[in-house]
Amino acid sequence: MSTRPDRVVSLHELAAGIPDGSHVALAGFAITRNAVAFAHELIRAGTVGLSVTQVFGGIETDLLVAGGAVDRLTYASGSLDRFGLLHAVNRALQTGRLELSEYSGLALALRLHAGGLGLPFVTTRSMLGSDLLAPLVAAGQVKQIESPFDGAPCLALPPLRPDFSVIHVDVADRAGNAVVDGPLWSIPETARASKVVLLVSEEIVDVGELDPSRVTIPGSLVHAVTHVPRGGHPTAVYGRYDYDAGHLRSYVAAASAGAEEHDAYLDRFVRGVSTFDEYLALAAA
Amino acid sequence: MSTRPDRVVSLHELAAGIPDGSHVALAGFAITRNAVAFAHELIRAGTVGLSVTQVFGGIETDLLVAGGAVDRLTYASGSLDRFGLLHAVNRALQTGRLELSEYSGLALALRLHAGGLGLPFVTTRSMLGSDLLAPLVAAGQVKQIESPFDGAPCLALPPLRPDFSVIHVDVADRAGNAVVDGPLWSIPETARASKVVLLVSEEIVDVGELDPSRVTIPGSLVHAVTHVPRGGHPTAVYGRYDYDAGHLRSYVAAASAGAEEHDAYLDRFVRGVSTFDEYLALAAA
Amino acid sequence: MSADERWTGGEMLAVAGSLQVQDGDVAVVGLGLPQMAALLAQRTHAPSARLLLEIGVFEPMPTEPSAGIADPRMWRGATAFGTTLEVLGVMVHGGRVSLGLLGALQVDPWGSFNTTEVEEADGSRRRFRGSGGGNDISSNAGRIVIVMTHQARKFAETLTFLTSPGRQVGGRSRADLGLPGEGTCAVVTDRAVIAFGPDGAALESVHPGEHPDAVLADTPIPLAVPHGGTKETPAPTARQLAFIRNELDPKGWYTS
Amino acid sequence: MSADERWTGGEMLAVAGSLQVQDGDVAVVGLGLPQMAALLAQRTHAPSARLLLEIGVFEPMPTEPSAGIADPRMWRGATAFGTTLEVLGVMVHGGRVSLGLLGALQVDPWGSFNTTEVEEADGSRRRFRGSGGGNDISSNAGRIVIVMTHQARKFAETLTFLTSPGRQVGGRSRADLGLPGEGTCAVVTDRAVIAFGPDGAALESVHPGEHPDAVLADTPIPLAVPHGGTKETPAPTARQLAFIRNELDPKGWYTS
Repeated sequence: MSTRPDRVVSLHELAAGIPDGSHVALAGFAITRNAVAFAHELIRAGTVGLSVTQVFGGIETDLLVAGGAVDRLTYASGSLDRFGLLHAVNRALQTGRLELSEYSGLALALRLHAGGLGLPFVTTRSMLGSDLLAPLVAAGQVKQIESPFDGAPCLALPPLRPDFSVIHVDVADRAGNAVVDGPLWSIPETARASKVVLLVSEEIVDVGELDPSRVTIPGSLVHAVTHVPRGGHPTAVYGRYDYDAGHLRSYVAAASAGAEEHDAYLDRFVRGVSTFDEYLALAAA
Repeated sequence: MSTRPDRVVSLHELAAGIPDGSHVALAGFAITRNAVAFAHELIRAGTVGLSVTQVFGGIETDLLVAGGAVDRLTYASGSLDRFGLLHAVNRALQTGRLELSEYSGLALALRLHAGGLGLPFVTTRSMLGSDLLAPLVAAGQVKQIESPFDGAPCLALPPLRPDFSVIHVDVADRAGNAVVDGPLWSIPETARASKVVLLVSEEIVDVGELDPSRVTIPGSLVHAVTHVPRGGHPTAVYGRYDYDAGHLRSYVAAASAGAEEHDAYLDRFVRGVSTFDEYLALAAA
Repeated sequence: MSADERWTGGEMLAVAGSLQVQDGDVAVVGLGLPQMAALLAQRTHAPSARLLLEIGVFEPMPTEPSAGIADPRMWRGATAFGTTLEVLGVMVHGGRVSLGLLGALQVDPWGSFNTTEVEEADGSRRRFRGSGGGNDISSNAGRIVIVMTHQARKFAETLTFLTSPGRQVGGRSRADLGLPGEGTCAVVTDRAVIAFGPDGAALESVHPGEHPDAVLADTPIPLAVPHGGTKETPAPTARQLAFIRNELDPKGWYTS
Repeated sequence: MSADERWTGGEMLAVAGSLQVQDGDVAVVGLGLPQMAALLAQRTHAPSARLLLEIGVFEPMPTEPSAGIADPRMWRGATAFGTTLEVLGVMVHGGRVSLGLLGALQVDPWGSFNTTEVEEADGSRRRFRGSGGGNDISSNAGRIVIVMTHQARKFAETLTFLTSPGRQVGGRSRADLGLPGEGTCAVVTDRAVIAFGPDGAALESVHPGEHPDAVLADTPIPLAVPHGGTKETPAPTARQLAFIRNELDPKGWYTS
């Protein structure tokens, strides 16, 4: 009889599989559904030199930048909504420590979409006339072209294929078929574009327990899945838990105070613990 | 307080809103989830001169062609799976009564995708080297280009924006938010591409009764929805009813015997009844 | 800050912003005051206006204040959840959105605006959020309304960063650039409504208690006086204020 | 038709086709005999082969015969349902499919094939299904196996319609055309296995009871004899036949 693969690994194994210098796509959105447990583990692993792509940057990317793991960022925006900005990201951009490729949200989602489908390139009207355009054209990441059909000016963008993506999901089966509840923003495109798809899941079930009509990311695309309940804390996971407003406020207070204060936060909450459960206990204290 | 639109209409109203000569996209697949009730109603309405787009042609398109409603077909393939071919479509193509634009499945789905997103054009490697290419190039529907990034040969295709699409769904709320269970093939792309989206639904519920995570076609895209239980007969609707093998066999027997025999089928099962319920009763007899 | 003590500047801004929403609009809204303005419009004069959020939310009807578009409270009552490609792609880039209601750090004389970074007094740049879907919305929606607090430094002949194109850029019209839609049609602040048209900006109205000259002095871009003169913005009604204070923003996160 | 009365030609075809599936293959399969071959492989030597259907079905494990890929019976056991853009786009065009297992009306010397229309004796054209995803799969998958009954008219120097490119078209290689993947690597019929390589076609094996000369006479395209000679295809095992007769096709829809 045919068999189903078992793709369940530990969080440690999942993070350890990402070499220094990799291109990692993240799929949280501001204060929602960030792969925080993964970001913590990667910081503890001492991984460096990453290129990170995230359409709408959130705390996972800010943590990785604060932890010194990231050399290059590709994004369309980043914030913690009303709680504040991505201070580590912004500081690193202002000091030039972080190299930036900046797009509109749709343009970056389209690059991931093209990466997933193996399209030669994609086209859009977004970004025409804006200051986003010149640096992307200079870097060869965008070409100004005309439609071969009606001659209209438009932009061509090449496919984007990150080495890895890490996505926080609600339920996955052991073969990596995963359900994401609520709004999906660029999650499907991020998964499809990536050469290796890694999932952090609130719940893990056996193959056959999920309704296939509800699967957001088919296991056919997934390489490994790990089980971390509440792994998105302090961000919200729709239908499961709210963001932790108090923790977000103290995070932003530390992050906005300066690099040293931000590092003290990491020393306490990330490097000072060895598992995400320890962090959750500390954060709840 | 803000209000939700009520988009529920009768099948008669839905079909009557489609003028002669319209471009109508259909979204059934061979023997599954065809908008058969709609096709019957359009034949009874005497609508003519349609341009029909359907990625994977099924009985709905074969019926419309047999009924003389269609002048032009854009598709990637058509069949009734093991039950046989689309005999009315094939006969009309062979006699030249039906004008054809023929694509690969992905290429046509990408044209609809681009139509939905308003992309200036889309690109693919599919169809390179095939006989599908020359007539499309001659008709200006495809351009052979090179990637502006790596010079690789590829094809550019313009967006496709049908005037209407008619889609058979499982459950819709009164504002047109609709759930499609099971595989989705090109249903989302067909809906998104169309200027007017019309739904035929097995069930209708009030706004607020659907889980928004389960909605396949957002009501924001939908113009009208009509309630026709078993409206896909004799095709299958996943999780609700099987295809009617006996009816499909008798359909193919009539359709393959010739235009007269096919017309006799329409006289009996379509023109000979005034509602889809009458047809269902007749088919069950 | 408010020139009238019966309401705050934020309340006046939310009310004036809401008046830019027309019944039947399909609107994409950004974080903060734009949310407030859109929700207030929906509860008052524009009940059939429909909202979209770039995170992938269709037609939410939130009933409590939220921390932004990534706060699940903001998605309550949504009829459908989907992807960014559906909202910024199908709805916005596909030409199905009539209104973008957005915040800005800085606006130029043609309604182009900056949400990316500002220049400090010492010449250094301070970075904010970036574009997100803001550029897509301003590039493709039917019309754009900017909602922001009024400070002289937010109006500039040349932007520190042009995140979102307005009615023209560098002397080139939207059509010439390849962009559909009208572009920015109004900047609503806590002091005034500035209308943008093909010929540039005009001081459409000042809020109750404000004098046009004082507003002009704090708005260092060319501002015409519209045909018929600068009007007074309608004062907030008790009903509007009640909605804001009791339902939309009881903690005063955005409008205090 | 079968040269051996212990099994039908369809059964032999399904078995020989199944042997082309490697354990670990990610395979997109077409209607009919390709389905049979793929499912048989999954039940025997290739348990970790995974199937995809262009209708938007991931990894089905059907347990009863079906009327084609649009028959919900064929989707049973699927782990995920999705769209054609996910299967033909992300999986196939995105380079994640190692094998396409497809039917054909007509094959040329380089493994290009026709699923669109055939020419009748009177010169008229008789139309069949068209490409569907067949062109996408043959243009983008790692390798292609064609499964069809053996008739001389199905092998032609020039196709009536080239729906799907093989190893070269009009003297141009796949790479030159811009296509990834190897193209057609085998045509499996109810009489023989014809291997396709960069130099063209070769008569890899004939099925038990067949003589190579008889097969060559009914295969009017250039066919080399492989290094080591034409072999005999392994006979169906009792286990393979039992699977076909008891589970995959008890009514003999495809293999009778």
